[in-house]
Amino acid sequence: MSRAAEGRAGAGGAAATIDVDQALSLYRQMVLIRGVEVEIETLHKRGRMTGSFHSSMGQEACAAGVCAALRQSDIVTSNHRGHGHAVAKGIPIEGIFAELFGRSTGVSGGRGGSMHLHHRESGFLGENAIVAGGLPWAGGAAWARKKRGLTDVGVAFIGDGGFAQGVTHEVLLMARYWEAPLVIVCENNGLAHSMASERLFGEPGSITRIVEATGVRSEFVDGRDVIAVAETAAAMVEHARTVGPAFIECQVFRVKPHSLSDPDYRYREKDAGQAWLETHDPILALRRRLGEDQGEALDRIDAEVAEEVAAASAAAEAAPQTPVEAALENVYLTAELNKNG
Amino acid sequence: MSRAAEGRAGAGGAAATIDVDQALSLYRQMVLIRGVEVEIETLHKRGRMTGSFHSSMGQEACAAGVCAALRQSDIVTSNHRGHGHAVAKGIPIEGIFAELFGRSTGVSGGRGGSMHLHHRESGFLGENAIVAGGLPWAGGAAWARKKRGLTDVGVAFIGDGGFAQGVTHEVLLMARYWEAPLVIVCENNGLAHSMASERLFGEPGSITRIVEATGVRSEFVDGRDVIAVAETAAAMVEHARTVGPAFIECQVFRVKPHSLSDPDYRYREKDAGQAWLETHDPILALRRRLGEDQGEALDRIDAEVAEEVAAASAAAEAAPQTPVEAALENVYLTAELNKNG
Amino acid sequence: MAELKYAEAVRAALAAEMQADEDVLIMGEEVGALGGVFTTTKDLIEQFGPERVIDTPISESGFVGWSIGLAAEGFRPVVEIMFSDFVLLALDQIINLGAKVRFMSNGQFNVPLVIRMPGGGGTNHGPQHSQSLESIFAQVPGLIVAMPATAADAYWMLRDSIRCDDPVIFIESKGLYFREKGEVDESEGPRGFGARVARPGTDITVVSAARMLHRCIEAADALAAAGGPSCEVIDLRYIWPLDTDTIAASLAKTNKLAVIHEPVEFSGWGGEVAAWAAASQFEQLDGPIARLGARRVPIPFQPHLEDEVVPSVARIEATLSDLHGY
Amino acid sequence: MAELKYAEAVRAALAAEMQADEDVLIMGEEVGALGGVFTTTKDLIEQFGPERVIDTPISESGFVGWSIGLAAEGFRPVVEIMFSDFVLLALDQIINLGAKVRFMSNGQFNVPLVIRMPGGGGTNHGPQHSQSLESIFAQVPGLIVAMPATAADAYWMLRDSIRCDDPVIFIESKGLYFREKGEVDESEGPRGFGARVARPGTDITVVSAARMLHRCIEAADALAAAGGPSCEVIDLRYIWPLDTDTIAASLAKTNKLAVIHEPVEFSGWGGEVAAWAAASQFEQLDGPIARLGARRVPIPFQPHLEDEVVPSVARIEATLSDLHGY
Ligand SMILES: Cc1ncc(C[n+]2csc(CCOP(=O)(O)OP(=O)(O)O)c2C)c(N)n1
Ligand SMILES: Cc1ncc(C[n+]2csc(CCOP(=O)(O)OP(=O)(O)O)c2C)c(N)n1
Ligand SMILES: [Mg+2]
Ligand SMILES: [Mg+2]
Repeated sequence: MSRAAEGRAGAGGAAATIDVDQALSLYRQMVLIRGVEVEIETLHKRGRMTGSFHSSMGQEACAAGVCAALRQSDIVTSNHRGHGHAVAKGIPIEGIFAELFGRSTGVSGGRGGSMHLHHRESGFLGENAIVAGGLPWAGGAAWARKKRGLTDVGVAFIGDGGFAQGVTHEVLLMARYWEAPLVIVCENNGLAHSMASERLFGEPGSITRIVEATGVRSEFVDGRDVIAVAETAAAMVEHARTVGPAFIECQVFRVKPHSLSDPDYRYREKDAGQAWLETHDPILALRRRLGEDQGEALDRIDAEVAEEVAAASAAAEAAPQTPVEAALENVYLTAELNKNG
Repeated sequence: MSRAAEGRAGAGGAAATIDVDQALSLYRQMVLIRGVEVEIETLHKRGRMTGSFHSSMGQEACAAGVCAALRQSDIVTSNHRGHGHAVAKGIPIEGIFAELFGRSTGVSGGRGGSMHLHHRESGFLGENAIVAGGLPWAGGAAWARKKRGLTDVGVAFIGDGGFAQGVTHEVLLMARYWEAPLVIVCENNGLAHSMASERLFGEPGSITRIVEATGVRSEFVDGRDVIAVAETAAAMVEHARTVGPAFIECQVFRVKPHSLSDPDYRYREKDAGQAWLETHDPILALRRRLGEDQGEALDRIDAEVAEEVAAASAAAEAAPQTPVEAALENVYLTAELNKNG
Repeated sequence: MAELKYAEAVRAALAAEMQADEDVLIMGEEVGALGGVFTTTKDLIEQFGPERVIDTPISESGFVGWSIGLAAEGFRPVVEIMFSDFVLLALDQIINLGAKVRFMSNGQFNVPLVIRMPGGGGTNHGPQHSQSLESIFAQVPGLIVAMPATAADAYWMLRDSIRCDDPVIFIESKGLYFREKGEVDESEGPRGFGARVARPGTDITVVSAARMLHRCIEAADALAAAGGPSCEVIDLRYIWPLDTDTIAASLAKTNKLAVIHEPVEFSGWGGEVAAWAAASQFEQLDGPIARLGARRVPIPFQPHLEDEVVPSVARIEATLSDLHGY
Repeated sequence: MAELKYAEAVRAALAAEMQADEDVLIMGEEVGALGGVFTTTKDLIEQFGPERVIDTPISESGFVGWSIGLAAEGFRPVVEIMFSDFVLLALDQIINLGAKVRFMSNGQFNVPLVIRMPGGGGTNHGPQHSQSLESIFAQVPGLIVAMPATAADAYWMLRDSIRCDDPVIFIESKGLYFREKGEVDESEGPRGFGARVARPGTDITVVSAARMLHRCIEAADALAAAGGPSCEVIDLRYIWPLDTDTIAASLAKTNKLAVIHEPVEFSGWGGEVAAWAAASQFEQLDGPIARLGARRVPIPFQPHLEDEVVPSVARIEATLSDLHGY
């Protein structure tokens, strides 16, 4: 493979290419996301974490590819399945682990857990445990940047299920109307919990067509291919920065059950996730594409990430539990109002 | 003009024709709606009615044309600008006047007024003062009929402004998903109060394109032409009866200010309504189309309707005011719960 | 007859009413193949088919409104909102239409609809999955607000609610689904709207409901064991209609009143109970009316923090002790 | 300085804050060219331009959420909900996000947002345009609930609210827009969260707010004129935070308490006031706590029916007389 990995022209049209360094960086992000999710699952299974947990395993290419198009000052909102987005946007992973452990060193002070990661410094405004609930915030925040004369964009991740929420359509129309620099990324993993997205919207790409008809620029991309995602995202983010809103439907696959305790065998083949991963793992796909040449570099990344994850997880767990008084803090900024907790 | 008025093929495709009797009947409906609206406006201006009032003057062809495709057992839901729909669906107009007068003989017992007409017997489930609020009800009720093995359809009227409400999209997707016999009729009168529909959605027909992309069968029709509306509605109602949901965008014009007290000169030409009516009045258009031949028949209809309206209005006003005790009635069906009023 | 867990009792009630009346439908997210995230509709789709056990998209406003349409046509939909927090998306349909359409239509329509939802905390789901919203519904004309505390009530109150001709907000305590269990006697009949004395006592009348009822009983038992006051704990079962007769009868004996609930204390339904007593039972009161609800802050996900926010057994005990000491 | 109508005072406050702070934005349906259906934003778009006076589509959930995003970025949006009834469409965004995001993010964000809405009745708009929903907001952690009763408070409380760093639900009484007027002195400063004695008296403390305040004063005047009790009427101004100090001070003098409000009485915020008093002012009370709110039925559109539902002057008088006679 040549130094410049052959980029498939993103639907964005620009014949962008991704060079090997960028490809390695995408690889690192995916491995890091995977590592974080696997560690969390392990910790849960060992009873060292509580709270809910929705693994993004298998969907790493979407988070990594999209966030590769962003600057730190760009903003991201996410949903219940947001660890990958948080990692890709650059939240320190120790802060993520600590939040899930319920430690005061957690990014949200340890009171929210898995579905409530917020890290303003990284431009990660926050997850939201209400399906599609973060979309209007993303729109308003992105628009705020534009109003301030900045060129930042907002990216809002939702799932296919989130496309059924009315507020999604409200935000699409408002973003178009106000020309907000907003990119909505719909991770179509084929399922909203047990509800097949094909039943509701039609085959993959159908959501893209609906959005296209509103006049918002829309692309459908294969979310197993991190380079395709990165290129499409680059084009759409550029569109948002300079023109107006954009929409990406990213076809991915949910490897794990909906959440930790989900009996997914009730609605799909028991080993559907594992079977898919064996043939479609986006991490392995990039490995293959980068070829033998990069084998050593990739192995080094794997090792470094493994160490990073282990260290962060251990440090997070060692931090003190959030003290009870914290339950009553930070409800209001107005000092005199906090007394009423 | 020949006995069979030349019908423009409705977008529905069926080369339906409307004969003169049907045309006369459409004419009567339009004149009746106009007569009711004008009478209400007069009564308000004379201080004999209170409450809000949104005139449908100029939009008569949509109500008359759509409801001509319906049976009595078919159902209709409507919005704040619903007198025309109510009349066209066959609510006794005395009951409408009485409701607006706040009489106990009003269709809703005189407690709701202009935006709360309900008449189950006529299949008129009800207006709703919440923009797009009646849509899910229409969907569920139409689907209920299908579940019972009936072939009734539901028609839900909304305005262009209603298309911005998230719930509209939720209902569109659900109707498609459940193949509900629902026809959504979007009366695009160019304005949601002062908000130009072109700003939000694009030129007329844009809403149709968005809906089309969801897979719901959609047509755009000129709402000044009652025959075109009737034909399109016939095709779409037939589609709903036999296949699944359908959508009509009907281009109309709001002649009057948004409501009685609306200072519409603040956002459009002072005489925009009157100017439009002079050139585009759907009633006059049908008159012209039916030609000299029918002049006498049309005059007779005008006279009959005028008399009917005057009589109904007078009878309604003469009825007793809703007694105060009625304020506490009919909250629950469960008898023992009404005591808690 | 059978000892059932609270979640099983809900499921059994659904199955029984589905069996008894073809017009009963189940709707909601994940109620079908999955059987509900709390197993309350497990296997019902196999038994009654997808025409009657209906998976919905994630469109709370849309499908709740849709169910109002079904109900007004004579079906008896039982709609599940996966977590009560999500009902905020559907409040327009519930409050502006479902609760009012009978009034607005002057009785032309009624809405035999049950909206089931797991409320409250106890499962570490965090601030957007743990709220107690019954105080909102209690004030809405046209609604009934049911809150079963026991497996038997989960069963009978749900059956009663499905047979009710008016809309019922049926709030299950998610913290009780698998922790609470009890005998459910299928040969019993409807139980009505009345409250119930869950634990007899003589010194203090403690009014509570749902998950907090069990904490009140625990606190009362602990106080009794420690030689403290004898508390009569009343399980309201329904927040509206409110059975003031049962409270009054108890108060006539104890002359002291405490109200304990899981929703935020400020402007919660406990204020209603206290205000009712302060207005109509003034002569009976030998002391201030004690009240304890959640602090006015969101619900954190960790158990030890949640217990700082919603009434813990320890804080309930302290509240009752203080009142006894008055 | 100037005598303004309540609606004019709202408008003047908006203009003053728009002038003072470039980050203040106005958003809502019809706030632009039309100037608001109650004229509260009249001519502001001419003065401040469409970049700052922003017409929104009829997407309450969407634009309220959008404004949360603007606020979290440091703008100070003042969002108008055309009638408070429509806020039910936006409650998820308000309660699950706007009110909680400061807590959920551990203080990383704050939401300096004002959501204005005309509440209550008095204009014959019928059951979906006349509700009083403040009791819902009062119980939501993270929110402030402001309810001005006078033109001066409409002005100052709105200015204070816009300067507040936390989300404020600002409920205007649509029945007062053109009926209530008063002096607004621009040279005054912030007024704080405290309640205010609107009419001094010695026999009964009457707690009220917003539109009902005026009915309470009218009733109190009538009673005084007829040789009845001397009522001290307190204007709460804010439902949350609740200024219990002012009520306690009055109660120390009168020893009798009545709470009168426009929302449904059952589970309304009046219960909170009564429950607070029954818990902490028990020693002060020389009689039952009287409470009057709307009956638990929807609001009919005709004035004579509405007065049967929400507290009328006559029923307030009767309530206060009864209490005096205790
Ligand atoms: C308003 C709301 N309704 C329901 C839920 C429960 N819920 C959480 S995730 C989920 C499925 C979401 O599907 P999708 O958006 O496709 O995301 P995915 O889980 O597939 O990543 C549901 C129904 C919720 N959190 N919020
Ligand atoms: C949820 C909601 N938001 C706002 C309003 C106030 N309102 C009543 S009618 C209207 C405009 C509706 O426009 P459209 O749907 O196009 O109907 P039209 O009035 O043009 O017939 C608005 C904003 C309302 N009744 N309900
Ligand atoms: Mg999905
Ligand atoms: Mg319109």
